[in-house]
Amino acid sequence: MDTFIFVLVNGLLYGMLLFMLSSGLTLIFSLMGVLNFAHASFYMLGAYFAYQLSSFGSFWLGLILAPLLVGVLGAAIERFGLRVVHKHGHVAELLFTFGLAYLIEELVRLIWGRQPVPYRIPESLDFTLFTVSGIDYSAYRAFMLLIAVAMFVAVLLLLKRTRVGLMVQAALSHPDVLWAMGHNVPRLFMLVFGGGVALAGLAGVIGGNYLVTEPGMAQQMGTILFVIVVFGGLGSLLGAFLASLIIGIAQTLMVTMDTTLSDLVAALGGTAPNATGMFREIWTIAPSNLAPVFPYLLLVILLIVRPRGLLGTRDS
Amino acid sequence: MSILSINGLHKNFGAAKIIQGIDLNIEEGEFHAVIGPNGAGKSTLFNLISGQFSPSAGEVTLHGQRISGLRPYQINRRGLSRSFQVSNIFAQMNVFENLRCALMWSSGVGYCFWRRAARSGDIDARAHALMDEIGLTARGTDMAGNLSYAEQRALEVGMTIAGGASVLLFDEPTAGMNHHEVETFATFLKKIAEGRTVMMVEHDMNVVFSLADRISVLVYGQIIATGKPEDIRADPAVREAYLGADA
Amino acid sequence: MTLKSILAATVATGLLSSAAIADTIRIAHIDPFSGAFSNVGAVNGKHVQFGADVVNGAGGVLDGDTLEIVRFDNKLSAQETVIAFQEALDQGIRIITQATSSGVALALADAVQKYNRRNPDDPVLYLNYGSADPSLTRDKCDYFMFRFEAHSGMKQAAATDLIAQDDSIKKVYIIGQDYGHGHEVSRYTKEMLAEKRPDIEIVGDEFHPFGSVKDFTPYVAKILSSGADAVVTGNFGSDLTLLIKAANSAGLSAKFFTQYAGTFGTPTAIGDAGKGRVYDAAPWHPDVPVEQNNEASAQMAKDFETKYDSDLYYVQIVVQMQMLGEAINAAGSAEPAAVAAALENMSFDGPTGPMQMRASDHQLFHPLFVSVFTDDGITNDSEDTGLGWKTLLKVDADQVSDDSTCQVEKP
Amino acid sequence: MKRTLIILAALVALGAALTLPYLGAGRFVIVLLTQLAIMVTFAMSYNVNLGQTGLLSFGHAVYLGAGVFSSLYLITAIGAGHVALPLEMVPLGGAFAGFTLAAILGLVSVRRAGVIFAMISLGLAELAVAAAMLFPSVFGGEQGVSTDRMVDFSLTGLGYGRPQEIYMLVLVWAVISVAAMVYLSRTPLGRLANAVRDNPQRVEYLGYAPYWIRYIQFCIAGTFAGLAGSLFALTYEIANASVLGIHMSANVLIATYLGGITYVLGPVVGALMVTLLEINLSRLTEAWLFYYGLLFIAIILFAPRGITGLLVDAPGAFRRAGISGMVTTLARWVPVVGLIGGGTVILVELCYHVSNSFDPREPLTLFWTPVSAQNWAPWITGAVMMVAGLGLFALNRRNAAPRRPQTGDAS
Repeated sequence: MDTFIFVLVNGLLYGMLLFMLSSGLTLIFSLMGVLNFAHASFYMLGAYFAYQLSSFGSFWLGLILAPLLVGVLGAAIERFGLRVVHKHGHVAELLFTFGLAYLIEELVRLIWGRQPVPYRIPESLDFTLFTVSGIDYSAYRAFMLLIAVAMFVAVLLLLKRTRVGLMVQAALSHPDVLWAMGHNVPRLFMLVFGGGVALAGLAGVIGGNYLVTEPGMAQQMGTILFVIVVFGGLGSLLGAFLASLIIGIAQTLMVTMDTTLSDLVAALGGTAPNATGMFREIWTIAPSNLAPVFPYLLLVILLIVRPRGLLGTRDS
Repeated sequence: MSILSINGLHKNFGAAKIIQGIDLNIEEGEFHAVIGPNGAGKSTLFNLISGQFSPSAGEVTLHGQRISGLRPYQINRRGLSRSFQVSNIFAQMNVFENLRCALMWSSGVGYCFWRRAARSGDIDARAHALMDEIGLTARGTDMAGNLSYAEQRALEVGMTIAGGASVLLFDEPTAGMNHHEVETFATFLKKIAEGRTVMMVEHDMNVVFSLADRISVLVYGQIIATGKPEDIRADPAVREAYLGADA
Repeated sequence: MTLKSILAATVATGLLSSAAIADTIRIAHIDPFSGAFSNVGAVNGKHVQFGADVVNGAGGVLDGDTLEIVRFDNKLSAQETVIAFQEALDQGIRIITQATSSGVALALADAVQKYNRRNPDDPVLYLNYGSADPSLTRDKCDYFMFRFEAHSGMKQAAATDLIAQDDSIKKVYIIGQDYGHGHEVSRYTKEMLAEKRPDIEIVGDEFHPFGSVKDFTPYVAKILSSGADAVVTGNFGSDLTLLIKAANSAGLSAKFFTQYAGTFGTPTAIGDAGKGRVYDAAPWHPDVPVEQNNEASAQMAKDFETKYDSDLYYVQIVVQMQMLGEAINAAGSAEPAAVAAALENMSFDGPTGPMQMRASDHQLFHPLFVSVFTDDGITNDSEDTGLGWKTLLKVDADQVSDDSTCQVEKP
Repeated sequence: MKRTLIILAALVALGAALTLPYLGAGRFVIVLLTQLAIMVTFAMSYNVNLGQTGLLSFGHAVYLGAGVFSSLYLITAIGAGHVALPLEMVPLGGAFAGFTLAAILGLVSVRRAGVIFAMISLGLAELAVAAAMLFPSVFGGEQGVSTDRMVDFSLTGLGYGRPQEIYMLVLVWAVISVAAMVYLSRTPLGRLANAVRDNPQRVEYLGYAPYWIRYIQFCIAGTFAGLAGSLFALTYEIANASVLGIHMSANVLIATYLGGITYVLGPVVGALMVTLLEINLSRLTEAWLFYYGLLFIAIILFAPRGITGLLVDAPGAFRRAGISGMVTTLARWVPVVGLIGGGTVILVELCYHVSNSFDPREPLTLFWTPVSAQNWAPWITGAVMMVAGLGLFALNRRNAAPRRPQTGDAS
């Protein structure tokens, strides 16, 4: 039972990390119609920037500056790249970000080399916070959770209380409204793109040292973010939040499940079939083997029965 | 018997009741105009008839057969074709291709992928004839997206009539045209309408009163009057609700 | 324009096929030199080049001929590997070396085998410097293929020897990547422990997806609740470092028995998290020359570090080049058929001790060192981490066990 | 006139493709040509979805994979005498496998186009890859499935052991497939697919169900992808699950888009270019992936209709501009492209050399001059060229602005 709670809390943490990435992506996607393939690349850049800054000064310097740098870079890319492609349609935009992901990965390899960099958890947070039945819970993990919650609250406040936030909200449910209202839409797009990737950058800052900072980290995160965004529903931040948690927790929980089909047959009183021939593995696949594909399974099923996603306000 | 009949039609979007009980019979060969103020539900009515939406209650029958609830392509195959308020053409294809696509189903080529389109029956000849009819022969190889507005409207109508449908729905065919273009276009529509049943939504009252055999007035999702143009002009309820002082 | 010139260049390379130079013996090194796995290719490339330099520096082969390495980028794709193989053939190269990714290795082995069967008069020699998958010298063993490093089963045999000696270990948890190598490690561990220490309980036998787990904490929670005091894993790269980091952060104090913790980047990534509890079964670690008091191999490691500013990781690659040199000398020619015949039963006095090529399946037997990651009594640290490896158990070549029954067929 | 030119060019290309193997081209060139033929077929099939029907797929390699694995098994079955089919007809089996899979998955995929379709295709692709990894009994795991194409049962009596022979077979099938797909674009279905791509709603009001049009096109695309997979199986005789992975799907997407999706033969141009680049550029520089990414982005930014679009527009643009206009344009833009391009190459190569080469201290050869990356001079040269180029670019943009009114940002 304790293990179960530990795993649950851990799934929550993973889900929150996913949400830090998917929140920006969902804003960008809903507002601009661009499925940003390079989103995880900004996450990676956040980690590398933070590594570089923490080698100059402290981890805290990186925590503040790295997301800002990523945001500025993102805004510049929107201004000089995406905006140019915009007139060629969504496929071109999508492919642009696709190429961008490619390029950023090579750039990171170019600057920081091909090996993982030693980006480490700050010493001040590197201790055990509490222990549940022999399992330590580290302070850094609590810190990550704290940052994720703080970010969630900040984004909500930003959306509810500021003018830009209200504009974004209006645009999420009725994308045509903004044009009609004569706002400076290109600037808004730039802001949202910059802000969205800055959130991804922040996730990189706190996730990079918890996990590993290496050129492959963007690709590893990669497509699961799209799953969350599409699964949560277009235009719904709350949907993205729920989807992040569902996927985070489900994936974590599935790992602890080892029952295979032949176990099941045996439990029901039958004899497990003799595993021979093609597809014989079907009898020995446990949910823990399926954890990484589970999101995609969910995605395909959901898109077939409910294309607008969990809490989507409109079809794409 | 009426060729197209609408019985007790309702359509709600959530709490909004857009169409609130419409009964209307369109006779064979008739040119029927639907007028009404903005937001009266004219476009929704067309979308209900043509299959874009399915009604919340009531039904539409074509040739006596129920068509509400069918997909647009199924309704089209039963002989009802529509045009759109905003030109709805294949912008990346040339005029000839646009018309040829519109002709395909009625030429019986189906989803054929083993014969070249040009060799499929008399489809090319028919496309040329149609191009002549709508006056776009000179622009046959031009990209549809590059046509002038009026030409796009003509193409839109051409695609609507291409399949040989017996009932045509025109959704504001002259919207956005200048005065001169409207006049030419009205003549063109009159010619097109010969031998066919037409239902048309239109804002230009001159066009409506010069073309229509009968007129229905739609206000807040209900038909408040149906009748010959002169009766409608004289109807006090219509004058009050819609035509106002300028009629 | 570009298209044309590239095509022209392509055709030209093809037409220049027979322009082999007489006084160098060229060896094609096929590996990922670009893309996501280029780090692997680059490190291997340094070792292969270094091995050739060692041979050349000692006077070369035959009458002063030198070994030349020609690198081909396969981007870690099987079909690019086959294309690179054809290009190497075009250039008149008949000795190929490769090992990264068992999938690619098996594809190349397959291509080489087919080529040799279809061109019996002009065979190609395939030198594998260290694929983990046992099947290369099992069901896939081939007369023209030689493997110069112990496969995962042999390393696991050494690792389980140490586990068997450690009385504090009562419960073992096996975790590995869900593909061939991970399954082999699991199978071996279970078989060997059952034989060597039947009292040890296997409390977990887990496979996780290859390269896609970001957070190992749930797995660590499972290990914790199983009460294991040793974890056996065949993981490498980020799958290994993430596992150890997660274990450290959750307070798991079990010992880790690995095969790849000492190779490039991993000591850095593990760092203090692995101190005193990560064990590694490998043919080499930086302190081996010190422990063996072997001046020559210490010098070799130092030369490598001076040249490439990096630790020497894969001593077996150097061994491979040295043995190739000796085989060419023994055969008196660099013809693959002659070299293969010379290599087949060769004994070699390597930098870590005597080594023996097994004639039946062309698997090299060499000493293995099971060592612990520590800062206690270390002379040469690993990757400047301040931590290094200390041998706890040395298994000599003739003690290394492998139950392969494969028998190569002489053409 | 234009038509004859195209036909003439096609004939010349075909003639060259047919005769090249007999002009003494090496194995590499032949395998390269075979790979080109496979990629061309695959890219053409991809464009049946993307260019013709407007379906952006991230999982087209799944159907290629269906063809690959079914053909591998089919060839083995023919070799064992279980199936009486000549080797030349194997692609029919692959095509059937591709068709069957597309017919099943298409039912749930094509209900919507656009992003929903793209995401479903991505999800299905991930599932397919995962399934392939979970079932080593079918897909062979890491080592994959292999076969031997020399089955002693062929129509022509050829053994198909030599690369030239298999190349001829692949070429014949590739030409047939490309011709069939060009023909498809001229049929009523092909025309309707274009209509669905532009405006599915309108198509629905013309009596056609967009769903069925997409579905049939999707099945046809799957069929030819399966056929391409068969050709792959015949050429390489081995494959593991990576052939149906995202990398393969992304590659064909990039190739098709670079070639130009609005042209029927655009994918042919794209596949030729990308395959040649991938294989040859990587032999010139280790930074090829970087340049490749840059090229891709440049094409999206500046030439949305792809290379074919540039080729088609070029003669007209030259004619319009006249000699003097051309000279002015060239004088204006050649320095910009030269400076930015040259600067980029210098900086990128220097960076790569410092961060990734075997030995950063060794000089590297840049534009036929050996330079040392330890010096500041090359870095400054590169940076100055870059800045100057960007400055000129801005200047040109300003000068050009009045003649070329900026289109609004709105679509």
